[in-house]
Amino acid sequence: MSEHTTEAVVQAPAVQDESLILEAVKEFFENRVAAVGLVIFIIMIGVALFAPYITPQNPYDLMSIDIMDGKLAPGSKSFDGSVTYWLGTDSQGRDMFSSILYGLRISLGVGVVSTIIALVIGAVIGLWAAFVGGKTDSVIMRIVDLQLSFPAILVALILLAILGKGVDKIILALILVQWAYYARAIRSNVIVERSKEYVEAAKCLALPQRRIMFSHVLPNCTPELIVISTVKVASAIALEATLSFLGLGMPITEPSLGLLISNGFKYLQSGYYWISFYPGVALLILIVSINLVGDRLRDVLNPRLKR
Amino acid sequence: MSDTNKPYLRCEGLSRAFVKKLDLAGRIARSLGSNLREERVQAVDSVDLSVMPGEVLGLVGESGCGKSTLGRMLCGILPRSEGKIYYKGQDIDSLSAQEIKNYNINVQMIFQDPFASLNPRKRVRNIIGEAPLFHKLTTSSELDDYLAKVMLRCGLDPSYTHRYPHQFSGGQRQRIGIARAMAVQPECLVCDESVAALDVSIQAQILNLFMELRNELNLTCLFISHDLGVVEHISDRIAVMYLGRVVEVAPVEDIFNSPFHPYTKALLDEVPRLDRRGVDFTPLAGEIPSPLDPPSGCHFHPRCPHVMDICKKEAPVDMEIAPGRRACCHLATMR
Amino acid sequence: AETLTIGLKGEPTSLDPHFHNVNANNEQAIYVFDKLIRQDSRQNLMPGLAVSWIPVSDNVWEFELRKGVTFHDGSPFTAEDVKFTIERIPTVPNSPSSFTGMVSAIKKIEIVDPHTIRFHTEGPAPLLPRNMATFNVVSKKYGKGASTADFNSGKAAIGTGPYKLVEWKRGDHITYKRNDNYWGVKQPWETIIAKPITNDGTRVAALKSGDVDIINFVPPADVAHLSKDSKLTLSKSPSTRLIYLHLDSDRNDTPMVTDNNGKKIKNPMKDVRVRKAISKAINRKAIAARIMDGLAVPAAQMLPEGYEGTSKTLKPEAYDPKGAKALLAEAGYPDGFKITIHGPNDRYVNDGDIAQAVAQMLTKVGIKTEVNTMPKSVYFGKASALEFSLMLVGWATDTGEHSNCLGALLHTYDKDKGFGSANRGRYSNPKVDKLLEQALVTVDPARHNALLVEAVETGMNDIGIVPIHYQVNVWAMKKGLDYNGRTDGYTLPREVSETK
Amino acid sequence: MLAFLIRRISQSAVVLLVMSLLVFVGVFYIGNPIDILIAPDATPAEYARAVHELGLDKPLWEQYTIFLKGALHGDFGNSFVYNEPALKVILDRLPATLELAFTAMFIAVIFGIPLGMVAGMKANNWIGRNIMRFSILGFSLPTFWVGLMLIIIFSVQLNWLPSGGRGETVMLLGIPVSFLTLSGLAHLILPATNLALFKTSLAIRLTRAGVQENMQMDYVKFARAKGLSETRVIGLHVMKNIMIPVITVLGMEFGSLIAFAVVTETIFAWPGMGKLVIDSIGVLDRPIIVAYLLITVTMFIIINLVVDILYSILDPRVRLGQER
Amino acid sequence: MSTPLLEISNLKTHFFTRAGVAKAVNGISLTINKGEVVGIVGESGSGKSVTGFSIMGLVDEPGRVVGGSIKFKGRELLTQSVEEWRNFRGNEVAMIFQDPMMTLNPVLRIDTQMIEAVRTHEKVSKAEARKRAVEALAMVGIPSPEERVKAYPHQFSGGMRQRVAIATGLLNRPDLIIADEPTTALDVTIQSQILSEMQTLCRKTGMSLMWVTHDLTVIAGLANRVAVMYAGKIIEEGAVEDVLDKPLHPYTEGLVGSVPSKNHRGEPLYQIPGMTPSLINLPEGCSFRMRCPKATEKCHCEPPVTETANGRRVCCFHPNL
Ligand SMILES: Nc1ncnc2c1ncn2[C@@H]1O[C@H](COP(=O)(O)OP(=O)(O)OP(=O)(O)O)[C@@H](O)[C@H]1O
Ligand SMILES: Nc1ncnc2c1ncn2[C@@H]1O[C@H](COP(=O)(O)OP(=O)(O)OP(=O)(O)O)[C@@H](O)[C@H]1O
Ligand SMILES: [Mg+2]
Ligand SMILES: [Mg+2]
Repeated sequence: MSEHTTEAVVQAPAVQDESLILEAVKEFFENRVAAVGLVIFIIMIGVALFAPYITPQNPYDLMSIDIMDGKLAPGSKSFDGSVTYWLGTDSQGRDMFSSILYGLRISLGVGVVSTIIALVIGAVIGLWAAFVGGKTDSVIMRIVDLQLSFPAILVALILLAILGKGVDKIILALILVQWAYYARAIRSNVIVERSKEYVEAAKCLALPQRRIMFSHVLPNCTPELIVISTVKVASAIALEATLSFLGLGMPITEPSLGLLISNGFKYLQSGYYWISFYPGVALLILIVSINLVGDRLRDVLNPRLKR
Repeated sequence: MSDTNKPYLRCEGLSRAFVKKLDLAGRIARSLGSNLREERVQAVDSVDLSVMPGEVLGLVGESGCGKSTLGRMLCGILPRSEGKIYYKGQDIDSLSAQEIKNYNINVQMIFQDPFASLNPRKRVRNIIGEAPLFHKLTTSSELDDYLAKVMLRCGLDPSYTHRYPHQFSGGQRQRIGIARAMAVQPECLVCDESVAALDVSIQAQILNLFMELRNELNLTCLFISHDLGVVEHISDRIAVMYLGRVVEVAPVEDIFNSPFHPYTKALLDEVPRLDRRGVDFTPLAGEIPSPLDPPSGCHFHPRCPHVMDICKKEAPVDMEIAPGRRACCHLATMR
Repeated sequence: AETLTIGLKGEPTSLDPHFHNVNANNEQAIYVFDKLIRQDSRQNLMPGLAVSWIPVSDNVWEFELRKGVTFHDGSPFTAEDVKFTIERIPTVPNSPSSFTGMVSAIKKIEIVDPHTIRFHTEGPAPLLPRNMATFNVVSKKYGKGASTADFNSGKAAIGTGPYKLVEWKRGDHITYKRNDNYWGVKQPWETIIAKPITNDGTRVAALKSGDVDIINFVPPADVAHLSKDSKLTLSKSPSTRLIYLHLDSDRNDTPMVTDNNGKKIKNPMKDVRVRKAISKAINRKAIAARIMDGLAVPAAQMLPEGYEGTSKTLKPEAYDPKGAKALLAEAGYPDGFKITIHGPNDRYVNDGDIAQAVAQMLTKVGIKTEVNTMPKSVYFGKASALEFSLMLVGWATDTGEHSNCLGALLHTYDKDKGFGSANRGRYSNPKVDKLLEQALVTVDPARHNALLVEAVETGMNDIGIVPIHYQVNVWAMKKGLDYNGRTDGYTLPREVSETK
Repeated sequence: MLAFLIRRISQSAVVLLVMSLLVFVGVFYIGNPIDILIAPDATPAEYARAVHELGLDKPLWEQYTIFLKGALHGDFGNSFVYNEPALKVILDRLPATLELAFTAMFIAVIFGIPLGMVAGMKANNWIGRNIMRFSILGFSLPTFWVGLMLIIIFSVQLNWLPSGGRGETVMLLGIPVSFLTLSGLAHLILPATNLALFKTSLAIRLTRAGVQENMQMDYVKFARAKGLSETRVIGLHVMKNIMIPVITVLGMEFGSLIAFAVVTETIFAWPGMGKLVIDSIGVLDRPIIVAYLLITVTMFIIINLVVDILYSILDPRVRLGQER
Repeated sequence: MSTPLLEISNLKTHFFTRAGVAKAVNGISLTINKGEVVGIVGESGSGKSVTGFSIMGLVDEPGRVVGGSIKFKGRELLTQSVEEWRNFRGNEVAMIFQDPMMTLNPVLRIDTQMIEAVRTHEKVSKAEARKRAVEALAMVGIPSPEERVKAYPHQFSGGMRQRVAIATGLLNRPDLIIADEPTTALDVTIQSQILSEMQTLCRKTGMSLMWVTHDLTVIAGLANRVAVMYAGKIIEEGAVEDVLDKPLHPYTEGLVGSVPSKNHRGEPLYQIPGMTPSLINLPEGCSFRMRCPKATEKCHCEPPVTETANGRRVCCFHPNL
């Protein structure tokens, strides 16, 4: 009788013994456009992180800029001949290249920080709702629905009108408009995952509920969250830019790319196109690259297309 | 093991209803005269059943009749609406926390879908090893040996511990699922359609594995399936369910040789068999009724060839019709 | 010609001429109505519906009204309408900002005959003619009981002015038709379409694409390239809008100042030397040239030359960073201190940029300055609540003489008498107060003027405020049109002419 | 149905209440509108009078209860700035915004859905891939930036289309519309395109995903096995299934279209309520802000209702008000 | 009996996937005569469905018929124009699928879906088409078909839906129905209802049936002839009694042995070791040799087709002759 079992020990399909992550990474790079997007995105992050070491000027050190260098065309030299402004200067005499890198830093920072915080808050709330269920769940979900039934821009607009300007305020506003997405995504994901047989199996093995939730269910929800959050970073950056453009986002002393564009907007037709144009290009590249990455991640991580 | 004539698992009046309650707005609407109502599915309706130690009890019935629900309640992963479950003769409501844990570990479930029943983000090592480590059945240093033993027993190559489930074929995945349950050294398995999703040749492998494990470890087994051929092959006793109720329980020979309940008879008539060639199929008329709105009296009466007036009004009670055989039919009372 | 389409920066909030005293409303009101006394393009007083005005005694002004003037419906204009207008002003409901202050001096109105009217005042009121030049006269017949909505719909908007209101599509355009029975010179335009286009870039684009014929408030940055455009003409006019800094020169403990390490210090700006240093540190020419693209005139006082009360001796403070540092050192701040400058970012031309430039300049003399700008909706409330120490503000003197700005900006804050209403630095100098109060009861023009000049010189030499510049208003129009420009910034169709 | 309506209406009431309360507290907290509105040289007495006239000297809760009482009778108070009923001021502007939003949605649908179908059926060739690239771009470009570029290119450089404003309107069923006149149409194109860009990308993506998913379904194969022509298989069988999610999502997105009109209206000087509300926020004209929010919220609610009803019409499996 | 209804010879359908070429159908030959019920059995992935789709000309991307011929009533199908294919499908051959939940379009009413099937092939009025639909529904045993025809698919149970699908297939009175595991997803009682329905229909109308399944027991009761597929090939073919009672191929033998049966209750089942090979890199020669107890060196070569008496064919070096 035991001969059957020994015989039954058969070869599994020949596959390499690599981790899921490595596999996903490999698959990701099969799409060249997405790979380029990722590389650009990484470069942008690097540039933003190390902006103070790369830029020829700290545009926010009032000692280092001079109004006499205001609105110089790309490639001009400063009035004392010490610096060349490759992308020109704005009305305050700030080097646009430096401003853009610093702006990138703020845009990215705001986008990423708000997304991460919103993700954490949303995940906790969503998980909690799915976990507890019942009244709590339906109350939370009603709030989420309510929040989601309003377009983000409207909510942010009102909030910022109430809160005023500031990095902290815009982050707060972005968190407030984003958390509900995550809460809903997490909750519905958890509910789907929770009803799968592997969770019942874990229950059957008398593993504690908490452990099942965090070490079985949650990891299976992460791919979706990763996809949502990349796309949301991009939309947070765009939203921040829009709000800044409407005059409600960042304070003038900490310009994000959106505010740079807005500041330069009034010069756009005047021939000082670079003040608005280059930040616009930077914003575009940033958002497009993130979206390319997000799009590819969706394909790579989407469980439905797998198997 | 406890003595053999005390059931290993027994349930009494076990019921489970799934109810979709109306929300506040719904209740208001109803009080304003709209015809909303709660959606209520009596998935399992007051079932008495026992599984003897070392026995394989087959549970058959059509789709949606509550087999899985019953199995999951017996495993303790689905709460009951009503009724009692006795584990080795003790009401599980009166068990201490430790005993409950023992009960939970000792009664393991094997699932149907070899894809969904394994966590896709864990390696085999983790899938099988997590519970024994957690329950201190082994230590992390001895885990490899422990796993090797369990996996070999279930016909898996122990060198595959670092793989993910999707790197295996369906049959192998099913083995992983079995290994996961066997790793906690259970005394009883509840197999819910565990071979339904597999090809015949693979199904044979898994069935053989079950029979082997059972013989070697003297496992108790509740074998749920809608495939009568499989159940017949593996079970000692068979329980037939129809729309939430157990309609007949009997040793396997008796059921197949002299089915009592009209539904059992019809079911057996319709099982296609290798040796039944060129037959004229004579089916049982009618659809399976919706569990949302089951027929009155005996649930089977609209399809029953022997239907009587009483069947439409009164639900029959469970009766012993012969030693070791029970049925739930008004015909039994007639006799 | 037929039609003139005007692209305007501001949209009126209402066509009720007495509802809201803001530029956009007053401007449109002039299309339809007339004032007793008009202001010319330099804000000098000119006869309007009144042909003359003389003080018959210290407390009584007599106005002689123009004869033969009719309202749009043909009914004659009389002293009754004037009386009705003045009595209506304080009673307009819900008015967020009314003309009440302009008529509050009047105690009694006496109609001598249909074309002669006398105003009795509490005390001497030298400013009465100036005040009479701020509001428009409505018809008693239509104005009686009329609501704001009645004016907006045109029902009550029946004036004596050069144009009749046809329709107002809020947010889109206002259409006017020529009043052919106008008492003044014949109007050049058959139809006027006034389109509010608040966004600067859009307004400029609208002109370039030919959607409108003329636009006001051309953004300075666009002036250079618009003047190169052969299809367009530009016209500039200095304005009475002063951009200045108000500094907290009153409190010992001011909220936004610390020493270089961030510790609170006593308010340094109580010291006139520090205020002087701040003024010296500012490169007004650079701001005018770089930020304002040349469309600003460095300022030394509150109104440019040629206005009542303007000093001939005051000259814009020269840029002198060394002098500024020296003064700071003398005042005991050799290493400077830290301060935050606050300013609006949506109120004045390039306001945010100016605040930044000032910060840059102050920082260079050792006063480490941070910038905080905010929308006007937030800014003015906070500024009036004295939450700031150094702030960028603007002031336009609609009356075209100095007592208005002296009273609002430099006179000691006095809630009851209504002085210092915009004195957000709470500057206080008894000498200035005295001189101004004296001037306000001096009807003799020469004496009145001399007192104002002295008050202005005293206040400015004490650096009650730090003037920066006067804005220059720019209009741009299609070639073939001509507009002279006005210091009050209004775009009046009657002054737009065709060159060919 | 009844339960569904009750649920919706009670939810909406809560939303409206919460929103209005928020705005009251918010405006109260930001500052006093009089500070901005009043002439800077006004005396404190005039100031006090103005504050009193607008009722701003009452405690917040009292202001709010007055508002609530009025609101129940359809009176949202007079605008501080315009001195006319806030509701009227908003409703005057509503048609312009709705026209813009509908046109944008129309553009999104007539371009997005066909492009999405092509992209879905030709997923692996260059057409499909380029459509997807375009949609990523459309997804990424911030609305305001596109607006600027459109003005610069089409009205300033090429001088083809007007840069802003609404153009001539004619009355249609008592509502002023501009798409029936040439000048109106010319004014409508740029802002509507600007507003539509994002939604077009969305429609492309939704449709493509739907096509790809549905093309693999057995029912498509079965339809083909019946011998149906490809036109009918795609034009009826697949289309009808795709329309369900597409219409649902786009319907829900209509609300955000109205919200995003704020940006477009600001750039194109479009006389809609978005621009009005931005201006009103600038001067803290609370009645207008509240009325705007209440109207938009009400509109969202109606849209959602319509979408739900449409959904249940399109998809026979769904009963009204069922959770999805 | 001169020309068979359907004659497949050496059909090859391959899928050109990223991972390689999957030879889903790799040279099969099969004939179906008029009135015959032919069963196709084999494990999952052995190419049963693809064979069916190839006949219908409905092979999905990235698959393609790369060789062989399919003759229907003597006419070659593979060289047909698109239009001809369309006229052929549903008219001469109908196909029904495994999952009754998915085969009907969920958002269209039953009548729409049935009427269109009639009207693509015949110029008849709507009313006429509807009449035909109602008749067809009645024929497959749907009670009160006049009303039910107006329902949506979700208002039917699984068994009912499968009947609707069958009725749709019958609408144009095809000569052959290809049934791709139509009862696998159904319960035993429902399955036997469908089987009985099909049986009567075939007998009544004389149409042929190609029944694809992995369930030998169903074939045993229903079919006249059976073809056993393994890895894209038919490895054995013959009358049902012969093949099931005396399997020639070791694989068939294993298959039959692994079905639990009354006589061996409780005993270990015969089991074929290992599992179905990947179709992308099939071993040289006999693809069953890795699992075959009888495999020898010879099996590395392509096994020959041996034809025996009474029309049996087997493809093996070591048949149990
Ligand atoms: N979580 C649930 N919520 C609501 N209804 C449920 C739930 N689980 C099961 N049911 C209902 O209970 C009834 C019995 O379900 P169960 O899964 O036990 O049937 P089964 O006999 O196992 O069927 P199958 O053979 O299809 O697996 C079904 O009608 C089902 O719809
Ligand atoms: N669309 C496709 N793309 C790639 N490969 C495919 C596709 N369809 C089928 N195949 C390949 O063809 C092989 C045969 O598939 P087929 O569906 O015919 O199997 P089957 O015998 O019907 O199995 P089952 O019993 O599971 O239905 C599969 O193993 C698969 O690899
Ligand atoms: Mg089940
Ligand atoms: Mg198949």
